[in-house]
Amino acid sequence: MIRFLLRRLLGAAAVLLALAALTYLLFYAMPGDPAQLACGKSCTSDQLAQVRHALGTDQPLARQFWTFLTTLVLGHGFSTGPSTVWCSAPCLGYSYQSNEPVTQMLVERLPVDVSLALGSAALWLLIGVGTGLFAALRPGRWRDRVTNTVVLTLGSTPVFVMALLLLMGACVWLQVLPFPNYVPLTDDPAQWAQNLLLPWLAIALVSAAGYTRLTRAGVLETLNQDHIRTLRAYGYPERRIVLRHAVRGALPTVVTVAAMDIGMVLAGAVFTETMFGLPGLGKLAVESASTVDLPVVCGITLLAGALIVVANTAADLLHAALDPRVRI
Amino acid sequence: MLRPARIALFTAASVALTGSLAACGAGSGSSAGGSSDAFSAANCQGGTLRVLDSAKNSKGFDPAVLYTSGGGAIPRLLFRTLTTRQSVPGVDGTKVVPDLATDTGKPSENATVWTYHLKAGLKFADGTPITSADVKYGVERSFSPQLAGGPPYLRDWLVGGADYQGPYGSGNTDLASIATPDASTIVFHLRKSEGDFPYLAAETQFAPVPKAKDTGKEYNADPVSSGPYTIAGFTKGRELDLVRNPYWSRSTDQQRLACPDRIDVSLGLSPAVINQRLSSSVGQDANAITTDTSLDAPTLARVSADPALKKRVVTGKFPQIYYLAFNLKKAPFDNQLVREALSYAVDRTALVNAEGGTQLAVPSTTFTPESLTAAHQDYDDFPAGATGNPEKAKQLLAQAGHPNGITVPLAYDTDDTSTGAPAATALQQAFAKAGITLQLQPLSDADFSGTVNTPATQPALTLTSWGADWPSGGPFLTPIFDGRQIVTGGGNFNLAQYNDPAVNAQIDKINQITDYAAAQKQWAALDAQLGKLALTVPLYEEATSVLTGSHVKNAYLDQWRGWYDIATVSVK
Amino acid sequence: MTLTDTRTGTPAESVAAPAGQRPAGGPAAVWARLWALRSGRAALVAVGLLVLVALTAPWLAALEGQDPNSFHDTLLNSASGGSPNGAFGGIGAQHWLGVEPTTGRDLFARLVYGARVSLGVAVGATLGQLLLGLLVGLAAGLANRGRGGRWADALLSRVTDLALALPTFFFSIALLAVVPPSFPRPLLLGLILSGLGWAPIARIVRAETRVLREREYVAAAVLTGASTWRIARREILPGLVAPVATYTAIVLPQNMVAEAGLSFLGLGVRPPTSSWGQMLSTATTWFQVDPTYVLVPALTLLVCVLTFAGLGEALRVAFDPKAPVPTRTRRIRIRRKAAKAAGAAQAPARPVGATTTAPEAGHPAVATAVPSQKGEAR
Amino acid sequence: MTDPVLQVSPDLPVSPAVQVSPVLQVRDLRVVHPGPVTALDGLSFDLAPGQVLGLVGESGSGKSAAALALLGLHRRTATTVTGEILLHRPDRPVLDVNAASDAELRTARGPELAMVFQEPLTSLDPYRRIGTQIATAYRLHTGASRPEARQRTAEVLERVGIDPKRARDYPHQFSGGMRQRVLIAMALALRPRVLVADEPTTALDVTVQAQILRLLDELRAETGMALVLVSHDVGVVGGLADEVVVLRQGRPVERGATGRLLGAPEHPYTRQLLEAVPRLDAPLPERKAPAADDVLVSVEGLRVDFGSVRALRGVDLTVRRGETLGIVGESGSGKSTLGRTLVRLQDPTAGAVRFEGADLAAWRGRELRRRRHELQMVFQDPTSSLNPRRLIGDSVAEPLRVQGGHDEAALRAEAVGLLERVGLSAEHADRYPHQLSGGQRQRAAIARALILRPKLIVCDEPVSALDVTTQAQVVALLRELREEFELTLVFIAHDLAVVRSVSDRVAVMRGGEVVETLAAAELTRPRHEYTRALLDAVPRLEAVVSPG
Repeated sequence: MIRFLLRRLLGAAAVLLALAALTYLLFYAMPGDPAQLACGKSCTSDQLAQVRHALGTDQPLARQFWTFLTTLVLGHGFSTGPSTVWCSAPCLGYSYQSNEPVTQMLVERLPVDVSLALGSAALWLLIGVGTGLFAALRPGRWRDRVTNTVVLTLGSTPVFVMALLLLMGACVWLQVLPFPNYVPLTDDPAQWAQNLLLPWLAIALVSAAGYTRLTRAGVLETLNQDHIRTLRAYGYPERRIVLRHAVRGALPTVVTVAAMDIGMVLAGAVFTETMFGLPGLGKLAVESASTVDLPVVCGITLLAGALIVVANTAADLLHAALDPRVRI
Repeated sequence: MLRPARIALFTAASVALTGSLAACGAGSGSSAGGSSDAFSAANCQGGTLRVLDSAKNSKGFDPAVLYTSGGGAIPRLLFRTLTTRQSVPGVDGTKVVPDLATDTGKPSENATVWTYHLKAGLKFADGTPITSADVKYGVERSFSPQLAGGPPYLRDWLVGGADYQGPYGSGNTDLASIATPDASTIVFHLRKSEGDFPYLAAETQFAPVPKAKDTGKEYNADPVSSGPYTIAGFTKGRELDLVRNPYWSRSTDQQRLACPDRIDVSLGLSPAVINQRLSSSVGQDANAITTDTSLDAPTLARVSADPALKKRVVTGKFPQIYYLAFNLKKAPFDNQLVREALSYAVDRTALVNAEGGTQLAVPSTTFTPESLTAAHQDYDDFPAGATGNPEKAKQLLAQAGHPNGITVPLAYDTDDTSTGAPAATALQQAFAKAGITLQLQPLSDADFSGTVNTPATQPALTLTSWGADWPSGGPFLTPIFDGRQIVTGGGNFNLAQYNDPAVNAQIDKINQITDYAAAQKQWAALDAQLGKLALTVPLYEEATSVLTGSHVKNAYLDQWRGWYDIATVSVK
Repeated sequence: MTLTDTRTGTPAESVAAPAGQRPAGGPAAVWARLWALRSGRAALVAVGLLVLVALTAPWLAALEGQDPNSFHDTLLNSASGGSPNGAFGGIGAQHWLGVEPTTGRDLFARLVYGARVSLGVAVGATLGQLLLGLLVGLAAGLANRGRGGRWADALLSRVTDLALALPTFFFSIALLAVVPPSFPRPLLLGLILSGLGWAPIARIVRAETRVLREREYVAAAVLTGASTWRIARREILPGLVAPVATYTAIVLPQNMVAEAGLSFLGLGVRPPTSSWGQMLSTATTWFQVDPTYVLVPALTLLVCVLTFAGLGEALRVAFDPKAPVPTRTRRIRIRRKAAKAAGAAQAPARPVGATTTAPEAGHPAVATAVPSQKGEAR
Repeated sequence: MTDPVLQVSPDLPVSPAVQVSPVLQVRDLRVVHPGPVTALDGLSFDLAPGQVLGLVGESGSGKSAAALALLGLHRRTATTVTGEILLHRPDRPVLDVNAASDAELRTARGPELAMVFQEPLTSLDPYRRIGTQIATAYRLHTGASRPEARQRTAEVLERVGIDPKRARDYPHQFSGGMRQRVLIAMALALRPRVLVADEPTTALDVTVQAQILRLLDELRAETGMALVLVSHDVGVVGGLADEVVVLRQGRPVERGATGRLLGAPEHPYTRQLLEAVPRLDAPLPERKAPAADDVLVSVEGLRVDFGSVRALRGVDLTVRRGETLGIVGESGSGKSTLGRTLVRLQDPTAGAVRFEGADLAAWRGRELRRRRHELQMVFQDPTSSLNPRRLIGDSVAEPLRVQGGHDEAALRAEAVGLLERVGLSAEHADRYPHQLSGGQRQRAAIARALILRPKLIVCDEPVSALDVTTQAQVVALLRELREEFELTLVFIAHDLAVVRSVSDRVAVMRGGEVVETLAAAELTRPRHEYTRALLDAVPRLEAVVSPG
């Protein structure tokens, strides 16, 4: 277990390092110049050079990357002009655009994605597992077919279309909800939930399809396994077989996939955030990509990569916990 | 050197749904509060004003970095400057008036030395008195590369400005061309005549900054206020709470009314949310305004169908021209006939529609737009009519030696919702009728200025816009047509790369005039004169429509910035 | 000793293909099974229609008498934000789906032209992903004989892992900005989507290759002295058709959605080229004026994605010998039986012990990759 | 079987219980799968407490369908079951499994009728501890408290020879034989009146099989439960059953007391079946022994590791030109690894395989591919040894095509010729593997191995997936071909009798080592104790048939 985690950690570190290097390379090739953006449109070449120097973008790529890495691990002093502030590890530097410490920017946005991920995950599991079970209990019958069709349709809907339709339906036609506007949980839980309801639904409705299928397939597969026959041969009631044993068989996969999906949403749900104006990581990513705000871009990439790795590791651990045959 | 003001405060988010941000319109002078009760300046104190903004202001409020016109919206509540814009509806709103200073500045004979005296009894929000040294320090720090982003005029105008690196370095940290003979006097030595200096002195760079409180790059989160309000809480990108500055008093400030006790600003909202909240105006939102979100075409289409809402819509204009810029250094635009052909071929109706109809754009055949009233002179040298004259264009092209038409690239800024794809495609369609094939060359915001404003990489044809930092023909025409303003290293706005010594001399002459009205007449004449050369194709000027909450009073779009002056808005 | 009947658990040997094997008989048989499925037939017809629409877009637009790029100023109410005159966005005999606000461009023409972009980019990107995924997956799957091979496999697998960990959406945004605008946009979209999206296919191919490699007929082929390339081509590749084809039908609509998404964010194809994502993007600001703007492109996109999803589902069944494909007579019989059984026990139509309906045991990746694939697009 | 149902066969050893009353009466049982495929047609028998009924048949004989039907396990499927299955219970009305309500049947399953399945690997819930599984089944029917159930679980585990402490372990932590014991314990906990064992030992090694059979026999004797033993293996059934029913394609062809039926079968099919069963006492065909010094392959100190698992730990062996070397061993003995290493599908970790004196490992790249054809293999699983997407004829011709130098017509002629030689026809060349039976597929696989005229063919369990009758035919074919093509064969199998019947010499493997090598004739008189243990574990048909 410890060994597994250590190996995972090492592997993750390697992947993240490669990811950061790739991000640096990519954004280094970007046509926009962060200094130009920071300096303003009517910047002269002298001024531009000064700004580049102040940002450190006049350094060669490798050097910039090295500074980024050492800053991350060791921290770094940053000149504010009259004085120097120390940014302690894990320091991702300061945004070229807003001068904020990147770490702080990420920490501020993470709650949005956590809210989004957990809320939508709860919903999609509820919907997905529920419908999957509903369909699996009578395979091939009309309600199975209807469920499958509905779920396939919902699952095929691009999330931005779903978001748009939800906005249209709930905010314009029915006017049951105002246009969403993120409110932190700590400010007002009721407002938080109300404003996140549509984003949750958008993600959940689209994602649930996968879980319906997983649950249905898992339950049916388990029901066809030999050990279920054993249970029948020993007089287990059918209800008990389905609800305890068959669902148990579908559980590891569902939970594993859910953990990975949660990681994905945590790492930034670009469309949902854009459509509903949620100030999360995905939106920040798109914004900072368009302004070539390298420290922020790199910070998000690393955080997103780390979140996905953590989620995948959690998925493996959960799988191992739920399936005694799996050893780690 | 001047530049479009609009980019300054309103760095628009680039992606989807942002609809129409960032449109600054200039005041048409229509004053309209939402409430029927009469507004009384004497009796307007109290209440909380809510501001719903889509900008995130994540750069914060550092007077050195801010790039505003006439002190901006929210910055004007925090920073007092030597001069400021006059807060009145109508044409008088384009006038500059004293703020910290006792007058708008005493020029030397050729307008190269400007002297200001501070009013008595001025204090920062921490109670310390404001001295001329604080103003000088504020100007000086705007030169430091760490705090880049402000307007470029100081560097260009002040003696020694070009090489000065700000006060943070170890070498020469003092800019000698700003003298402070005593605590209330400040003298600026310019390297050339600038009759418009009082207008520049309204920028936030002229706000006092106490050296002891300067935290450099971090100053933007909690600057020391000299204005009527001070920051009580600020979460970048989310919200800003302003409360009264106890050391500010109306007795020294004739422009700001500072009616509300508190001002709560929500940042980073989506335009759809802002417009919906403003139109429903429920609860606290009745006391709400926005400083950056105008009505976009779809919303306008809806709002104009609702009489109750329509009452709360205020429209205005900001002097900003959208135009096609020719690069005269590149064929075929070195040929005036070709430029004229394009001027004839243009379909301004399609452009206006693409922009969202007549409520959001007005066709213009002059470079200096009509809304810059004092400097405007009507002309239409190449009459294209409402929808273009392709026949005439074809004829001119044939004359120019292109009987089979031409193919030219058109660069545009994809992230700019106005000069972006809609206008570009509209042009493409119109020009196609005249045998002019436009190859669209989209550039992202991050890339646009680097490419277009560097002569080496500048495309032959660019779709762009120009607004004034202050309402004067000078900042409108000089950067575009003054041959000495061609900057090879980037930041060039003379896209025609037009350099006529006679015109340059003419500009110098007008700059020496310190009488506003006289100078504007001259600028207008210069515009009409340049128009004959078809150096640009003026397309349209933008109009603005904004909603206010139903309890908001004394909210009018001024003609300097084309937006509300929060300092005069009341909710009571 | 006879293990056959007891091992597979099938009730009788007369049940054709034993478990774990895909149907033989080549594409014709699969095609027949696909066609026999009602959903398969519907999907095939719909896909055919879509392709037809994309190919004949100019003629379709000409049939309507419009083209996708012409502005129609006269159809717009300039005083009302440039919204079209008339109800439902100006729908009429001239403009079957109305015109676009602020430009007056014909929406039907833009819609059918948009099909070209959507389909072209999706198909191109999918082909690219397949090619890369197959190459990497096959190489990794076959590479681990000997120490050098193990290294190659490890390296390729790590590269695949990295590619899977890439925030693809975010990277596409950045890449779309890097490449100069002169580069043809649809091609670029295809390249970026395939360059960032091959990893799941590589993973499936590698896993499946490793399963197939252990099949005895592959060992037999090795013993004939066939080269690795020949074995890959003649023995492994045909075995990959089923999982890869099934996965392709899953990936293709995902690419379609990705293209629409990028265009929606204004990063996809450039104007004046029309694309559904762009139409939707315009619609986001206009849907409060008229829902048609949203509904037309949204439903079109949805139907297309659904069609491919249905095709994927049908392909999965067609390739899975264990899943029953109802023939006409068979369907009738099952119905009759169901009617008979209705009174008594409710009966799922499958014998105890016969493993059916389970996702193909050979490649669970297909089943699980679906939900996790979507993550980025949320 | 059409004769009137008999209470008891007259020649059955009389036991008091039998005379009292049967516990299970089956009348005209028919099982029809959707298709419709009649899996079982008209099975009838009576079973008394303590009695063992054997159901014997090859694939498709309907024996498993019958086993499932006895517990009503076809319910809720598309399969229909008709006939009567009457369970007699003291103090309670007779239960007709087919007619009973779900609830009635449920209460009977377990305490009255229990079942042990073929696949011990998958018949237990992988997610639950075995103790829990036994206890839950017990509590479900007895309403016992948890501690009582735990107590009972410990008892039955103890009885089947599993340490009760292991009740907390999961199924995957047990070997196949142990899992089968767990299943038996689960049945035992409820003291069923009838236990149906469906191929309970098929997936197990022969030594483990013997233990399980012994356990079942003991429990029958102890508890007086009746046992229905379903198997394809006449030997297994013969050793335990009092009465045997022979099934063929769903029909009972013969029924009788075990000794009588096996000793003097009346039905031709029964006779055929019995003749096909390889017997250790069968006479060996006369055959000229190959010269001992003409060594084709020599294996020296061969070691093969898979990671940390050592599959072969130092094997020394020689294969003489023209001989058939049998290799026998239980699962995990390394016999398949050895076979694969002999044809260089697997590289040795240490040691060498010398082919005609040269180290096989020295063949590399192009040379390896060029010389591959000298070594061929016939695989166990006829379903996976032929590419399912290729016509049989193409599969057989493929090796020649790889070698090159033949036009298509020649390829086809050669392939068809060989197919005809192995007992197929030209028509089979144009079929796909799934359109052939297991035996036919194996014949095609043999043809493919022959087409390159190899010097050595390794047959890795070539007949273990086939029915006994087919098995006998394929073995006979191999014998013929060996002479005709002057083949050197290495014949790998787990069945001692089969190996004995084709081999000149037999190597016995255990745990990655060769424990001894004997002449085929010597196999029944081994020197090594392991070989003896193997021999002893084999169910002896001859013992049943000729008692005394």
